[in-house]
Amino acid sequence: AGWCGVGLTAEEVARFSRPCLVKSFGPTRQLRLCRSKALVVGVGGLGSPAATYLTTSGVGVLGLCDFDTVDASNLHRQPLYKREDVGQPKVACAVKRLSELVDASALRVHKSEGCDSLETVPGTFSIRTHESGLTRDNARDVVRDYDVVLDCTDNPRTRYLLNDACVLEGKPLVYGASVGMEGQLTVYHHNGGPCLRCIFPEPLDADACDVCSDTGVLGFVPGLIGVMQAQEAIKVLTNFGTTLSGRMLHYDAEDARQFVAKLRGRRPGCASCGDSPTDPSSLDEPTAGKASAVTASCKSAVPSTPA
Amino acid sequence: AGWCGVGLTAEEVARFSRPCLVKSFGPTRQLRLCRSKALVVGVGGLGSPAATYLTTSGVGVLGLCDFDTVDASNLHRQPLYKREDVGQPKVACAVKRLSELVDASALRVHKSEGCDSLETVPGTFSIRTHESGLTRDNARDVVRDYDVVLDCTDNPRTRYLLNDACVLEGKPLVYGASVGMEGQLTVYHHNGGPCLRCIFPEPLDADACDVCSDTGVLGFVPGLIGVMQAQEAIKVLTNFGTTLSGRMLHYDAEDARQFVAKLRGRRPGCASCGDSPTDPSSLDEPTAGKASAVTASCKSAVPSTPA
Amino acid sequence: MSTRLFVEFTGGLEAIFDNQKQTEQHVATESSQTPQEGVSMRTLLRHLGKQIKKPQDVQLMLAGDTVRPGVLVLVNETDWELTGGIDTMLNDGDCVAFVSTLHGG
Amino acid sequence: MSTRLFVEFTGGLEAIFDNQKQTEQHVATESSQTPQEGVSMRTLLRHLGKQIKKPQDVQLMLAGDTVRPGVLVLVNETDWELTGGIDTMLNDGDCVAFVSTLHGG
Ligand SMILES: [Zn+2]
Ligand SMILES: [Zn+2]
Repeated sequence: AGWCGVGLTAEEVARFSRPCLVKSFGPTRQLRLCRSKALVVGVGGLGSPAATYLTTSGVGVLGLCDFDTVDASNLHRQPLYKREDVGQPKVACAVKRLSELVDASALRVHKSEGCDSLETVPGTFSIRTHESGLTRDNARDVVRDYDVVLDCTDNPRTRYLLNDACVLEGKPLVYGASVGMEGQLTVYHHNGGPCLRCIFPEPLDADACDVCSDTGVLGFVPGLIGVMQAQEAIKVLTNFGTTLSGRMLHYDAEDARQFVAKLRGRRPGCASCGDSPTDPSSLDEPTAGKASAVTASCKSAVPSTPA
Repeated sequence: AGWCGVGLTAEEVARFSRPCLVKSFGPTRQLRLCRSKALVVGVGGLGSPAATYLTTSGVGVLGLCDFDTVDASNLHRQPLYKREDVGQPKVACAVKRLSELVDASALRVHKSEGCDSLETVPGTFSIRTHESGLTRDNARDVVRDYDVVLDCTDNPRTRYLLNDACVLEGKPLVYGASVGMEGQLTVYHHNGGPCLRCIFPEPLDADACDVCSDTGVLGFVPGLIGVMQAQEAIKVLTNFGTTLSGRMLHYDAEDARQFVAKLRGRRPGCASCGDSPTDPSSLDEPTAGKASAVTASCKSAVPSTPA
Repeated sequence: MSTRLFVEFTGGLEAIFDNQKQTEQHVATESSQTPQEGVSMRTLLRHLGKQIKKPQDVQLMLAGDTVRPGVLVLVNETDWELTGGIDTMLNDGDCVAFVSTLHGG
Repeated sequence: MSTRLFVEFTGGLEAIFDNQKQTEQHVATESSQTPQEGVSMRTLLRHLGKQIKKPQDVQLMLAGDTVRPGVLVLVNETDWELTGGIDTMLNDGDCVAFVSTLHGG
């Protein structure tokens, strides 16, 4: 009740009493979260749990960016979607479900292709949709208004495009990925740490890969990584704990084992975040059309150019 | 398509193509999962994601056991429930949501207080509800018909009761817990490994604890542990990989670090699974009435009897 | 002579030790032990007990001369029941973790 | 003389090595090195390259005399860019992991 004093509404106090009770988190960080803006790019296996836990945890503005429609083969790992959503646009279906989780009177839904800035309004939850997906033309505009961006996409080209846009707009990027029984998680371009291109300078040519169609994924693996992406995004937004900036977590569900590796620092020669960045218009365009999750999850692709 | 040969229906093949593509999992394990039965006890912060991922992953029969109703303070960590579910019984609300995730024509819902055995029927998904929650009188009957049990409860007494019932009925028990920023996960009474009482012989007296009301939880922590409970349950059901039997995973979201500790083996003197087990009727009765999540999550309780 | 140990507290036990989850402890070798023998878990528990500032906090971690029920002790990520319990000998660089069992859901 | 290393493959790279994710490798010390110096990452890569049975698999992990882009090399859980890259010297008991970057979602 006394938490209203910090600026939380009565509804927010009732809803978020448990996180407010965590001493090291508390009402001040909860308030900060309620007044912040997060963008989820890719609302699939990673984006489903990430968007869900960002919503229930109380983020003020949630952006959803995806051009894809729901396929029957998505359902086993994308619990945002109902059986009857098959064939419908993912973002519209996600809005429908996420809206049910919050107070209807507090909900605001915005369609947006541009970069207009949204204010967070105390006691409200806004969802903004970007239904064209991420393209070279819109990437900077799409990320510009958010405080943190979650990379929940499923193909290397979109991941590099998103990295470059986040560097140019100065946004921290929570990177998650999963294939088979394994998952990876890190935070790029945050607190002086490296970006994706500092570690892996160029995307691989997924098309040169001939084993991709053999690759699948178990649903709980992106489930786990997606929840952890929400966790790292919330840590970034509230300046809480130690994020995975400069560290990469690798998880293997087969024996429930993870390790967290120390990464190199920001690379001064990086084409994206380095001291003399390359003109981004010369950087990669994401694969046009519908990227198959299986093709995109290629994990043993041959590089298009030798090292 | 050829996977229909192993016994999957056409709908199952479409839905589970991605896990079938994982070489080490494959259609045979997916079929085994589709024909197996899992019980989730406690449909709260842990049970929400656990039940969700068991459903989307294709378990044949899902049991839900909880007597509680939805509270506004649950919503931040229990994404099975809508804002409008507040005040309604959790199990009924969970059935409503989980039903949406599967093919309506394949769905079967069973109310059950007894121990009658359900057959898994190819191409169908059955949910069985146990809306009285777990009591000393019904515990053995409730767990009897399942192949694996998930402990998603929130208080020590119910956890010990469930452990004892699972030992008596020979069921593996996937134990998950979370408080604040931390979570724990293990598999008890499986493949000759220890049970809860082998490690911690007696429950603590939560009532003797005076700091519990200070304790909260961040929503993504039970989210993460609950997804991993589904993962371990699926590994148990399909005899896949290396489960956490005999090992305990401890996770701290503050720095995204986990460790997996090697536990002692089954203890011959264990009152529950030992060579001369104690009469279970002398063991503990769970706390009557509505157990508050906060009281129950007491993590620094004073033991009722000295060591 | 002293033995250098990495000691970790989880599940709320860190509150007893100034909210430090990971600490480095230098434990004096007792007279009856040669330096090569390191120190026992018994000695470490005594060493930690002296650092608990509030008397009412002692019972949150200790009971008699051992740990209270509900606290799992790990020596190098292994249950101390497998390493020798309270008589486990610790050497320079060993890691000891005190894990309080969690029940919340 | 040989150096004993724990070598781990992730992200599909294990498929090249008989699906073994965790292996123990005994790498012969080269004549120019004294045993105390251990072996270099360069020597380890050559040692592993010889174990790849199918010639078409080589390019999945190696490119020239180093690893291919998209594979992160960790020496004792630290990016090898911080430990000396291909000239990093490895000693008995060191852990080396080859982590293939994942892109699926
Ligand atoms: Zn960079
Ligand atoms: Zn036992």
